[in-house]
Amino acid sequence: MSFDADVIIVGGGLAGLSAAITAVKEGLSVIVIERGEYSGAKNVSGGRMYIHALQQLIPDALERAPLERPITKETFVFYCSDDKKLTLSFEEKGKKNSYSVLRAKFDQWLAKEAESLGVLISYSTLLTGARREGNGIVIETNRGELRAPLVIEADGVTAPLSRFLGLRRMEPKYYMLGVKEVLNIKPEGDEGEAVTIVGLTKGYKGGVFTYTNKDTISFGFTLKVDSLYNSDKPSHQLIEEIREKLGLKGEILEYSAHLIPYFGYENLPKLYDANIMVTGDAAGLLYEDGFVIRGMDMAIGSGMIAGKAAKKIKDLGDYTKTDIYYEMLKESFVLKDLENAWRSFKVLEADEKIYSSYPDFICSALSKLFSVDSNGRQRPLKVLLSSAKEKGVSVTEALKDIMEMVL
Amino acid sequence: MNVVAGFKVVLDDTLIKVVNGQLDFNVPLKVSNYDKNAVEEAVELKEKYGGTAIGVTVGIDDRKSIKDMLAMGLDEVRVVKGNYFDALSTAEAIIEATKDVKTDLYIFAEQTTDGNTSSVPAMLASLLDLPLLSYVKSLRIDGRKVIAERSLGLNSETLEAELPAVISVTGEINKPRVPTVRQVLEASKKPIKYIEFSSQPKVKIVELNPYVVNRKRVIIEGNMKEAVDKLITYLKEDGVL
Amino acid sequence: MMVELLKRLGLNKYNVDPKPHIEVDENICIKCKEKFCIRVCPAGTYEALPDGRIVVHYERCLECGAALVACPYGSIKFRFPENGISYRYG
Amino acid sequence: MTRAVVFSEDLNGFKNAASLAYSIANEVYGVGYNDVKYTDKLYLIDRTEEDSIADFISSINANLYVFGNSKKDKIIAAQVAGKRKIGYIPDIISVEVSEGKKVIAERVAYSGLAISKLECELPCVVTVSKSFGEVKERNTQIERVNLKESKIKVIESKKATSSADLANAQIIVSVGRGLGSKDNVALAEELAKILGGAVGGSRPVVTELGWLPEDRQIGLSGIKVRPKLYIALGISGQPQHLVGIKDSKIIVAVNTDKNAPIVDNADYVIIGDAVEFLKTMIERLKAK
Repeated sequence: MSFDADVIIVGGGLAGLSAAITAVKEGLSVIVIERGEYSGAKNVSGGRMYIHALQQLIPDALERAPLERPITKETFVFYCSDDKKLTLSFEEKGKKNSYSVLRAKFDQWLAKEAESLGVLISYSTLLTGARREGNGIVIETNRGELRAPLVIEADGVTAPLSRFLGLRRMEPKYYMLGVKEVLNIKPEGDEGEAVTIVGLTKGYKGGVFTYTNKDTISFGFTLKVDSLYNSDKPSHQLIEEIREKLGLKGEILEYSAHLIPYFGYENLPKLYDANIMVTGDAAGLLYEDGFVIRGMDMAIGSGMIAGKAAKKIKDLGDYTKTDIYYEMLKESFVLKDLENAWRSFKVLEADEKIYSSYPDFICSALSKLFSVDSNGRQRPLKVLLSSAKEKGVSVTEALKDIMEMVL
Repeated sequence: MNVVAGFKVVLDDTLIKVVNGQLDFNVPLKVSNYDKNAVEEAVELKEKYGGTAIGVTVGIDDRKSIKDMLAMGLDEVRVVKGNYFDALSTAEAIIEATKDVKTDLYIFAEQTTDGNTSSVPAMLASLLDLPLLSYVKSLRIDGRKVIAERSLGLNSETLEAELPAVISVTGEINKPRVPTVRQVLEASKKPIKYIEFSSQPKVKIVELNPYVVNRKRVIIEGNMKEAVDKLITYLKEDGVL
Repeated sequence: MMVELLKRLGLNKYNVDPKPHIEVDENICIKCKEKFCIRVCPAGTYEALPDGRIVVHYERCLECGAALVACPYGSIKFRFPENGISYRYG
Repeated sequence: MTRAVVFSEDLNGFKNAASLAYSIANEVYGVGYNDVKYTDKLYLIDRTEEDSIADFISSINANLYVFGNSKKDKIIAAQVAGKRKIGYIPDIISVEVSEGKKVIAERVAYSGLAISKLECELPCVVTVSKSFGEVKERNTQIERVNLKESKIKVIESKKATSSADLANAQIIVSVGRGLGSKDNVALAEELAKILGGAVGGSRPVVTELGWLPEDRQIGLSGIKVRPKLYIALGISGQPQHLVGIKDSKIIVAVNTDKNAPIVDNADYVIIGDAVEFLKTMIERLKAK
């Protein structure tokens, strides 16, 4: 069988382009197929990238990439019942660890970078099927077939390639739905803020976010798909109700939505198979530990590792040896971090209390601690215990959850 | 048979919006509507009669759009760069960019989606003193003659002219091909030539403002007979009935 | 002011495929009481008729992928469209 | 400003062009196939091919060349601009002359999204689609001219037959799912016939229900239309449909749902049943 390239990469987003750039630098011939009319056309992200991986990929990215704002302020807002609200804010001026991004713009830029390095990208090219043939993979598209001994899957959360090859079935419990609006509100100053809002979506597992971009604000929610099953209103109505409650004015510039992988380390899907390496969202590489949610640096990191692994596999001459990729992932921040976050992730994933009764409990306690009347004041611990009882929170369970989260 | 097809890279007009009373031009680029039909026709003629099919684009230089056109089967693309082009200087630029080509047929779309002036093919024909066949919906070559059918509103005409000639086509003329992945990949190897051209535009843009159609939103109530009578009265007042 | 769904969708660029990329199995939908799809889909793609059937407005689709997990009864056949949506912010 | 030349293949266009010419120039020459008396002088020509006419018009020395707005008018206008190597602004909706040296005109661009204000040094070529004031009959001096032979030969000319030429139709009766059934499309056809218009439809009606053939689909995935009257029957107004009808002069919507998006995007709205509307409208128009 004659091959069209050493590696075919399905998907021209962060993972695919990072894999392509790395593989080309390693001297491999690479073809990327992208179903959007440009890279980023089909992407939606909440909007924050931790940039360490990008800087590995493109060392001077900070000067050239179309990043929106450095996130220097982290705000958590807990909405409780009875008009109570708890806000925590942390600011670190000048910090350049993460940036808000808008993916349509960013991915197009990265695609240009890749093309200038010799990566061939075929846009508006939809994967319609895949099969094994001879010692390689045949990629079927709406524009004809391509063959390669090695395929890097970077086709996003729904992982069509894995599904076409029968390597994956999708289960609702492993996915969140993100619904987002870009609002025409120009934030002040040059630095950005990330706001995480909990408690506005009671009865659902998930939260609400806003990020400040250069000239706009990204706003949206991420909710577990199975918790939407029991919703009394459709998701498209929910988002508007939340926007109303937050009082976010400003014209809507874009309305978008995307599924988000929510597997957690121990439930990760199959990350490799003979001739195939799975990266980014397709590999379920989403990290959450209660403080940080990240997927983009995981996508870039896994893409780069797949690109390097491709070279090693080619040199070995045995394209079934994709376990090399998995071993490299385990040695990298990608799987190490995911593994470290697993305990926190499990708590967040399993426990609806995180999103409703815990905030209520804290608000109730704070309300009492900040109130004075003539009935006499109690010790803080007693206040906490009575609030816990009132809100049906078991203190031992809460402590256990906290331990799981932080230890 | 040497064919030159003009195509223009424009802002995607379906995405331009009015935001806070201003036009938001922060939108992706695309190849202007029907320009793909012009390119398709050029490639089909080349495939049928041999020779070359060369693309020319003036103004925005967008690599992706250029590669898309090459993938459709153009042999090469020439990109004219300069500050600002009006219709006349665009026509002059195209002549400059293809002066070394013994062109039999210049093919354009009937209009571009940004300016909608339909004027570049006519100007080019005038500048080169060549016959112009406009709004062509089908076309054949017979020796050194081009025979074309065109629609001008309510009239449909069959025209004939000697080559070389200039043609503008409508969207009906063909169905632009969707290149295969392999053609897309091969397009990366085809030549793209850049030509600098300092134009002397006669027409300058002074201002660009949003054009908002504010509908009247008159709700006509009453039973259907009364409503229809009211509607007919309104429509007559507006001079549309 | 809440902004109607269709107005929000109207902000997006769609290049609608001539053929639907989503199909539902009428026999399954007509018996389905919960209609999870309607609650999950952020684009209002699924609309229930009084008789229980589901109309698919595939041209509204945001290609989020939720259709692949929105129906526990396996009624929805979803593939990505050839053209469809192009986000400008993303 | 001294002299302007006016041309249009149709009378209305000629009058529109003359109205603009007289609002600016002292002396106006006309070029035409028929002896119309709206200009100081008229060159009565004997050929209809664009290049022959353009050749002749460019040989007349003038500061401003004003044309009507038909497809043919615009081709000739652009050819004149090309031959004389002067500026060209088609479809102008407003115009002023600055210091007697340049024209500042407005026109619609970007598929109807924007109005651009343009500046053009005189001499300059423009086309117009509306009147710029009354034109009166004049004591026109007529001169017959034999035009040069054309480079193009018209072998055949016929009237277009398709009643479904939506892109150019002046009146469109458009049907949506709300019409209920395919049988009712006949009523829409009947109304279109009475109005001298064409029938079109929304995407679901064409692609899902098959009530109309593919070439009648209006909207982003079909045809963009710009009639003077667009009657939307039982069409909710999906965004992709609305984009396709934005350039309509007047939009009428008949819909049972007053919250349908089409309601915000129409000039006249009747909240009611589309079939009942059709029957009543047909009856009323026939009675007249």
